[in-house]
Amino acid sequence: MNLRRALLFGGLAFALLLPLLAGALGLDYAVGIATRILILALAGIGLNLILGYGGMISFGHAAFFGLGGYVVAILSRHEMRGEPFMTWPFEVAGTDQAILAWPAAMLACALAALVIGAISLRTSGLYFIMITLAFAQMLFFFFVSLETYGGDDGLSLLSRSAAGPLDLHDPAQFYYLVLVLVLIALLATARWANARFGLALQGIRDNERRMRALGFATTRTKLTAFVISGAIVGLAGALMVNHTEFVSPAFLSWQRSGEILVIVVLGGMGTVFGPLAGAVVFFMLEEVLSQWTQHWMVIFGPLLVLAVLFAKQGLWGLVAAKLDRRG
Amino acid sequence: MAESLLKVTGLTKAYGALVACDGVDLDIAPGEVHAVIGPNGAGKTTLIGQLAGELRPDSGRVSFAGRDITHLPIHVRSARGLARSFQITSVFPRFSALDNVALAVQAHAGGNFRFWADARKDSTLRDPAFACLERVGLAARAKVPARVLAHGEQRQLELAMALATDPRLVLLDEPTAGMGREDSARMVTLLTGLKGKIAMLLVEHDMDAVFALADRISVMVGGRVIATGRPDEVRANTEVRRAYLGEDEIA
Amino acid sequence: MLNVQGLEVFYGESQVLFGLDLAVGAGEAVTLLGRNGMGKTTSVRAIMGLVPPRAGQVHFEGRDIAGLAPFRIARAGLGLVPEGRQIFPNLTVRENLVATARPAPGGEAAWSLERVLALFPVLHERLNAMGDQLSGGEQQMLAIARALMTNPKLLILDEATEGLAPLVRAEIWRTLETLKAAGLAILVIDKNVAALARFANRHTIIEKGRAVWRGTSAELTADPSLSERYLGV
Amino acid sequence: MLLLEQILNGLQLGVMLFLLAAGLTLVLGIMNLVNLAHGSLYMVGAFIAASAAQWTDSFLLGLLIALPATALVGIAVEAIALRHLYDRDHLDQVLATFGLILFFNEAVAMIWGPRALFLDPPSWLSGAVEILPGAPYPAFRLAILILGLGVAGFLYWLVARTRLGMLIRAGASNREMVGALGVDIKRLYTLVFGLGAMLAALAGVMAGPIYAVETGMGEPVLILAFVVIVIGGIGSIRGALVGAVLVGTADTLGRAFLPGLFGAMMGPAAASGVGAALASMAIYILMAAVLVWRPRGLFPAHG
Repeated sequence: MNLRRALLFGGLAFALLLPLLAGALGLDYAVGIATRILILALAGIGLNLILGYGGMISFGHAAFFGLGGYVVAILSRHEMRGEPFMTWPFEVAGTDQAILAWPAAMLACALAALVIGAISLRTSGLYFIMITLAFAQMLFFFFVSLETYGGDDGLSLLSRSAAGPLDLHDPAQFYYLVLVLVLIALLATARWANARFGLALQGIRDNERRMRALGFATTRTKLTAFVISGAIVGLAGALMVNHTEFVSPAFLSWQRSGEILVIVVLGGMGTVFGPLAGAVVFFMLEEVLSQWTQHWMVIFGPLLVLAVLFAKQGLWGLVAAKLDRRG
Repeated sequence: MAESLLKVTGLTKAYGALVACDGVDLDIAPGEVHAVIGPNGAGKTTLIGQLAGELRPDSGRVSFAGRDITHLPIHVRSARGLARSFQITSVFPRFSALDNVALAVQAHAGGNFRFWADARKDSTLRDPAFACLERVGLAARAKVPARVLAHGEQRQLELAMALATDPRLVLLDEPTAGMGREDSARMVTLLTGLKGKIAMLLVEHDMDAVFALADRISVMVGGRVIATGRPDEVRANTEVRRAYLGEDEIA
Repeated sequence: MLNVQGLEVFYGESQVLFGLDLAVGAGEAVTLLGRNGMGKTTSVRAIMGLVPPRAGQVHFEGRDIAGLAPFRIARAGLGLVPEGRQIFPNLTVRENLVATARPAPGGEAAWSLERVLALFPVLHERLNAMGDQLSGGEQQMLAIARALMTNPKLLILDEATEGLAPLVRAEIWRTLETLKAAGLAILVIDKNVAALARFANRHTIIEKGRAVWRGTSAELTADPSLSERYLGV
Repeated sequence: MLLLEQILNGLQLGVMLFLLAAGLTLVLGIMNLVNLAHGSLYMVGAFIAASAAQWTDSFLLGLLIALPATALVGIAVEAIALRHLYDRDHLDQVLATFGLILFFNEAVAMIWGPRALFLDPPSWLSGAVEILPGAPYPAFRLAILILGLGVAGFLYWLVARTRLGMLIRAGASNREMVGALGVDIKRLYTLVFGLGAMLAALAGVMAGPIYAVETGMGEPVLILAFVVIVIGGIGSIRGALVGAVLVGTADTLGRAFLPGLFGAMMGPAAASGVGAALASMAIYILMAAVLVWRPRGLFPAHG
């Protein structure tokens, strides 16, 4: 347990000091990479809620990632041009305020998740995988054909969101904001995994039929998880569009859905730190392999196959098992 | 006889040409242990499925505690006090024994949308759960993950979970399935201890268990109940013997 | 011919068979009796390789077949008529018969489509019906016929008369008599003591995964308390 | 006449999807394996055909080389990787075959380079045919349509009439029993897989002259093929055919007519955008609707 605590605080200290270290070593670009890793970890945390704790294999979570990104970009664009986003049935102006745009992104994703979830959860197993994929494709093509907002070419964010006293254009400040959000999400995961909601969700994952017989209204619980999950991934998308200052249908591509899935599984499904570990490793692998060869996918693909065949509990799962054994 | 707790009338369910349940009538008094026996394929599992709410009957009525529950979903039946245990052990393997039972308590305590408070430190869930474990003699194993429990212990845990929903009637689908002699005997003792407090509908092939426990027995053959009565009556019933031993040969 | 010794089977953590012994000689009819849930079907599945035995040996014609893939065991000459019949619902009767048909290991094909249909005239009339359009009795006959089409040396029937009308049962017993007379070795699982005593030579009763009684038909019928104790109500 | 042409286009997309979906649904139905890398075989088939056609200067020879070569690639993939996934859950299958996609896309880029290849239709099919007086239609597309229907017919015959087909259907409903009756299921799997790979390659070769032969060409089509089998019902060849034709025509007609339709209704500028968006979403809406109505598809397999 002490080792685990040491690891936690060591990791936290490293994360907090990272911008200073990077500055000292002249590796300024590292802050950007770390921000990117954290954002994808946040998306992983969102997916982990339903995949790791709820056993729902969504192959379409990039839909929320992209939707969240588009909401921020579109609102900002309307703000820039001074045109309202919509005028009927009531007028909604554009905004570049993080405090408005980011919750709006989460809300839009929650609503989308409510609709997608309500339909998808009627099915199960393979059909669920496919229908979530199909919904993501649907949104993908929706944004591809949405010429008003760039269509295939995507949409630039002319300026990162305004966040009160913070200047998000400063890499370190943006990094810290993302870090705080990820920490909150991690803490929330740790809490609700052990709260009544989380236990019910895990019970459903392990044996839904039994849960119904015990008296749980399981669909409601699953749908709630799906909506929360969509909102978190939407927030990650909102952050990512701020990071890249650009959004395109590629945000919603099925490859992106696969990537988030890989991050969660590689890191360790149903563990608090799994998605974070997964995101770190995913990027390290990409970094190391792509320095070796530009065709790094040719190595990464088979590695993924091997990981699925031989290391199912994921990296954090392995670490956690080691720590537990040491006591 | 006292007002019946569960009353089944004309329950019918067919799969294509095969009528698995053919106009079944059944009633169970409060506190009664009622066994349903019969050869494989007689429709016992289909019957339990319909009572629990997993299968929708083609026709017929099920009423429980005086109210029609024929079309209620499973979780609502459970809330009314109709619990079920499974033929194939289905505990939650990753959870500890106590977690398993606490989850069953939570099913009716509600609060499934509490996201923050640690449910594992919630005495309103843990205390009743622990009491149920004590009742089935598993208190010493409370912290052991369910997957590590021996098969017999898992069946005991299964029973504790059914009890934790505070039922008035438990549907027991082969509680001694897959158990050796000693475990079977222990389970029978356990169930005997509950007699009179909770009504039970028992589907079981182990006749020792059936005759040790049942107040009344219904015999199902080919989707129909061909006899209902006290154990000695059923044992003496020639039609039952014939059906059970297959002595219907046209020699 | 078939020799099973000390067979132990587990489903996950729970043990279902506790060291079962069983033997069937060439041309012999042997039964396995017991109430439901006592391990009969598991015994059959273990013999056929459908569940892996954790301990014990299974020899067929002197060859160790324990742990082989089911298709190799079947090809060694075991024909299975499984519990619940398990005919292919989306195939016609003819297709059910033809799909897995094969000559015996030696190469001779004693059971042709014609001969099987002659044995079960009912199936002849329904050759083009889908499997799931058959009545229970017809399905059962199809399951037996399907196993015969693989030209086995030993036929294993798991609850072949369960849930059938008396007349149909009688017909199936008559068919089995014919097969036995033709020299086929047969292992039957059933609960119909009277019919089994007439049909088979030797019997084994199992309870809770163990053989608790072994004997001849004469011994089985001489002691009615046996069937009361282990099989009846 | 435009309508007729679009319907033919839709049918032609449909038969192509069917070729892909047939292999996918067989593998899913009988082996219970979700193979995302099926689209990679489509791509590999197209690349091999493009190269072989260049060397031999013959489209037909390219096709004839690509089919068995892709079948071999498929069988190798099955033996090396997929065989270990049959008993795994769908998540493992999705992830591992996702890994295979990454591998194949990159491997193809390494072998053939990043640029798209072109596969020219044979000269005797490069013209147009007058299907109705005054309605010309590209001969190659017509050939695809006819060949696709022919293959669909062949598949129907194979599955409905041959012993292999019986075993495939039997295996889809009760795999264990097929084994217990003495059939070597592993070999059956390999056969089915090889067959599926060959059909994917055929679809790839036929797509070659119409779309570009490039890395990543497999996945958009693969997702459409999944939509097809989910609509049709997993494991059902008939479902795959009906689903493919539905998806093919819905997509083609939607793209051809919806923008104009909305333009007429709501005025051109903004509305054609809505129409275009709806058109590209049409098949997914179709799929969602089918699943809401019938959660297991139009022709749920037996068992």
